[in-house]
Amino acid sequence: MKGILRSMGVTFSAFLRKPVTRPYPDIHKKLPETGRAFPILLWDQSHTEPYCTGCHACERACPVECMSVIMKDNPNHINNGGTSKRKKIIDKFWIDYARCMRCNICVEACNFEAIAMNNTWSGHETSVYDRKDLIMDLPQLLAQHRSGNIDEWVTS
Amino acid sequence: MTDIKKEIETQEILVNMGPQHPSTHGVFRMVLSIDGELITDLTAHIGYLHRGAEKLCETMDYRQGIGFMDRTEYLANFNAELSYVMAVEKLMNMEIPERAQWIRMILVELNRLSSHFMFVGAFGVDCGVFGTPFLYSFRERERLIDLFEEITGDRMMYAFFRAGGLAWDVPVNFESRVEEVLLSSEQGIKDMDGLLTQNEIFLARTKQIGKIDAIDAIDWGMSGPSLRASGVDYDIRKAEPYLFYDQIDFDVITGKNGDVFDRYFVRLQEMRESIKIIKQCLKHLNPGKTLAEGASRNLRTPPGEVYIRTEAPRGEYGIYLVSNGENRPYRLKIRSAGFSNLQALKDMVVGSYIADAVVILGSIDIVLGEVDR
Amino acid sequence: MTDVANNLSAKFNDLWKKIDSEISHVDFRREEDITKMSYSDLLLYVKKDNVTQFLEKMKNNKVLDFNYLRCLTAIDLQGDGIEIVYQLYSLKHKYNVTIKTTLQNDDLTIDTITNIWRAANWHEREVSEMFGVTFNNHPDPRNLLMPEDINDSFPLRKSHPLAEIEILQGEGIDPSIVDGENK
Amino acid sequence: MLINLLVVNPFLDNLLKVLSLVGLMTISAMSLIYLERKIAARFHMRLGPTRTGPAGLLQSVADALKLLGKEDIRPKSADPWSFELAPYFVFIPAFMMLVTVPFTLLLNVQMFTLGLLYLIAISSVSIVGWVMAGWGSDNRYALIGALRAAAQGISYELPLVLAVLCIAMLSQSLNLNVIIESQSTLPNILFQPFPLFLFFTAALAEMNRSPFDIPVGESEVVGGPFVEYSGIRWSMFFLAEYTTLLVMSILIVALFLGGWAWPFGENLGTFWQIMLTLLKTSFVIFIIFWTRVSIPRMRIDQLMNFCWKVLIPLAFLQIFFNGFILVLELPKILLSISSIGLLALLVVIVNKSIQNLNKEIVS
Repeated sequence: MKGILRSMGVTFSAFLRKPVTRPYPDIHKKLPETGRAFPILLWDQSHTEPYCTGCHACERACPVECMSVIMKDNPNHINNGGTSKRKKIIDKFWIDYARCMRCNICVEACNFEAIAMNNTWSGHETSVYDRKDLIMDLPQLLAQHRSGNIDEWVTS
Repeated sequence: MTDIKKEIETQEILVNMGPQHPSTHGVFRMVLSIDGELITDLTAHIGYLHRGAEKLCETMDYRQGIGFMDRTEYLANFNAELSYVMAVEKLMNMEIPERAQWIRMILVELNRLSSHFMFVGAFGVDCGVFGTPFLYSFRERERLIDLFEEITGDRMMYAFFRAGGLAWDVPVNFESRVEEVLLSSEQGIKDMDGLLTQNEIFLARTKQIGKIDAIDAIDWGMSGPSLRASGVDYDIRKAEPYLFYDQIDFDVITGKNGDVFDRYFVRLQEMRESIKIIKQCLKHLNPGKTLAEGASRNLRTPPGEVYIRTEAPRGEYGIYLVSNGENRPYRLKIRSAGFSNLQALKDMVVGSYIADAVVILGSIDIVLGEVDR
Repeated sequence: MTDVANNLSAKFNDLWKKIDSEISHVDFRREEDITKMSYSDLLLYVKKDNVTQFLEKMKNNKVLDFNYLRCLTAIDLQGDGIEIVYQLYSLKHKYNVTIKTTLQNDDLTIDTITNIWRAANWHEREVSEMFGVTFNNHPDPRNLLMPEDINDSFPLRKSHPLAEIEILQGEGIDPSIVDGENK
Repeated sequence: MLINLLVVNPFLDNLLKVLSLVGLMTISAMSLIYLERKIAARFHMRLGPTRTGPAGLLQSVADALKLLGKEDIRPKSADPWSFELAPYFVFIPAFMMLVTVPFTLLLNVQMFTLGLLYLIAISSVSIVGWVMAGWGSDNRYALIGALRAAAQGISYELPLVLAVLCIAMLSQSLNLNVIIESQSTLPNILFQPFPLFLFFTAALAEMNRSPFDIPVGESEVVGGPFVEYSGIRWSMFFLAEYTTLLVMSILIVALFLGGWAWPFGENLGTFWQIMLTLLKTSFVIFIIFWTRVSIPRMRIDQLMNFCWKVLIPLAFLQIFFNGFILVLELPKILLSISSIGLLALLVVIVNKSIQNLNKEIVS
């Protein structure tokens, strides 16, 4: 009987404590700055082109084959009258967010620091009606960093 | 006088418990044949979560495999990663920076805490408390997972350990955050203890139920808290120390009877030991490197084979790695604790009541991702 | 490094001497190549016909007392057959030993050890369905992880291909959906 | 006009009362469900429903609407008659129990002279419905749950009746209002704490609430007899469950806590009498919710042992003491002493049995 009373005492003390849950859609938890959502591509503001040269390193490193990369000759290269030193540049890039397992290996594999894990956009709230809508193409991948809307930690 | 002990003729019926059942802890199916409320036979069916992790890892290089370890043992991811990473390091004969080792130890023990919280909560619900232990333990587990998220960036599939150290260093406020979380965990353990351990109905439901003695438990190859509850003093952290467990002072908790209560109580005490270990580890934490020098991105191991076992929350998590000199395993075998522990279920369940079957299954704390791989 | 290796080999030598003196009439040999040696485990090779007898002695011998079967698995050596690997442990003396036996491809049968350690039950079932090894006298030789009607393919053999997965992204997909510029 | 009609026409009068009872039953069940969710949430340190209406007040309404809109499924292999009829066998007795519940001195549908007997008799009818539901569903979990419900319901009927008997002996009546009036100075809880415990336990078992929710235990038999029910039929079971909860709590209040009478006497206005009843009932219901979140479920054999080997013998002892004291007209304090003694004996027995469990361990 003593034990039962003790259990009831514990629950009653919890009754008097403050609830620990939040009303979720109204109040969001602040994501930590190391937060690791889906990979995005970074934008070289000084040359107005992506950092990515389409070298296939991330595509090869990806354990789940969620990336497809196609490279092209850079029209903005110095030899062509442009400003950039990149001979090759990314032509098309797809990441299938439905397949990505957010393992961070593509970021480690990249030699140009052109890809990073997003930490502002809460990837866990991605929901679409068609699975194909989760396949992101190059403009979508670049949009966030191009507009400057990203936390510093990602790029550093 | 008539014979009052005359048996009434009864009919055995088969009850299909699972794969969709609230207390099979995943997609586990057991076919119970019952006579009234008594269980006379049990057939276990596993494999509903079989994803072929071993075969998949054989097609991937060593770093890519880490993510798959997370997905086999999804309640103690750090422990699973540790076994795998240690196997690769052993083949490579790598020297790991000291700081990385200590951080690994802290994370592994924190993960043990969170896994045991999960166990105690789910176990309380199996016993029939309306959600309370589950919510209390999840309250604490949430804080632990928040901490993991701050460190690794992910809440569940961390992919944080690398062969040679860690993917990156922990945040600056790591130590103070760990202490903060430990403080709340202690409160959580106290709550669970008060809620369950002395409750008479809980004792009546768990004591003398699902007993397995030491000899049987060893014969079935059980490990971890389930084995220690039977009174076997076997903890890989003590028997074959890895990381820096030989420099740390902690006790191996053993039970006496190997019943359900002991399996619960051993885990509860182990949580207290884990807190003790983490507190000692924090003192050893010095600044330094977290990734070894030779840890290149695409590792190529010399040919050879290695069997690494570590003490995961559920028991021995072994990785048997055979390499033929390529950058990927030739054969990878995951020896999961749940797989061996679950085999012994039949011995424990037959002869008890239906309500006990649920409690016994809860007490051996299986993770189906680890059992099926 | 050399110190560690020397310590290890000294430890193995002790255990080897013990096993050698305790178990007679069984043909087994020790793996001498230190690079192939598993970490802190002594590696022994036993002939297929003797393996049950050998394991039984390992368990029941009072001096050795290997009472704990850690793991049982198999390795597909492709042309050279299939290797069955037993990992034993002595809870009393804290010894580890790894025992291997090779099955030729034309005769993939071996006696079960479930009568020695009950722990071998599910492990043997798994090896049996994944590698196509038949364990004689196994009490419950059904499939364990795979559906019961799959009896002709053995996924963990090297000859078994990994299933092709459909890649949705890239050129394989309708460009009107993917290509942002055309949207 | 309308009032005249009501006064002269007893049929219409009763019809109106019954209809208002249906309304009361639905509203009280819905608010009880809301309260249980909110209170259990606080015990869990959660927030509970917040999204529907202010503070989630409309959650029960939303649930009810959802349940009404759901398809009423009957398994192909189910026994149509017993499957379809079972909810009524559970629902109607729960409803009939409300008829004689004493909210105040005057405001009742019908106050029977043998009201207590009527209540006890009606409350056990629902077991038939449970067994029908379990049998008719053609599901093994449902069948196990139904048989458990039958065993448990029949067993715990006895302590319930015996506890009521103790009170009836004290107040020399089976009329609930008379029982309440007899407590206007001192409530029965002071004289009969052990029958209160007995009644509380047995009522929990009758209602299949934790820690005696064995027939519906989610972690074992996945909802028991209701496994196959959906939509409106399932909600009828739910409604009946919460109505029984309300009735049993009011009964506890009436039998042991002095109903509307104690501590202000009989001359309080009707409104304040209702308030007093509600206040005491809420307190009892809160304790029932509190036990639900704190105590694990018992096992069926332990439940039976507890009932037949502990509760019933002790209940008979209490009746014996009561009769002895009342017939010899000894001072009433002896009633309290005997009752508290029995309560202490119960605690000793429970502790002893737990210790025995520990002893086996050592050996």
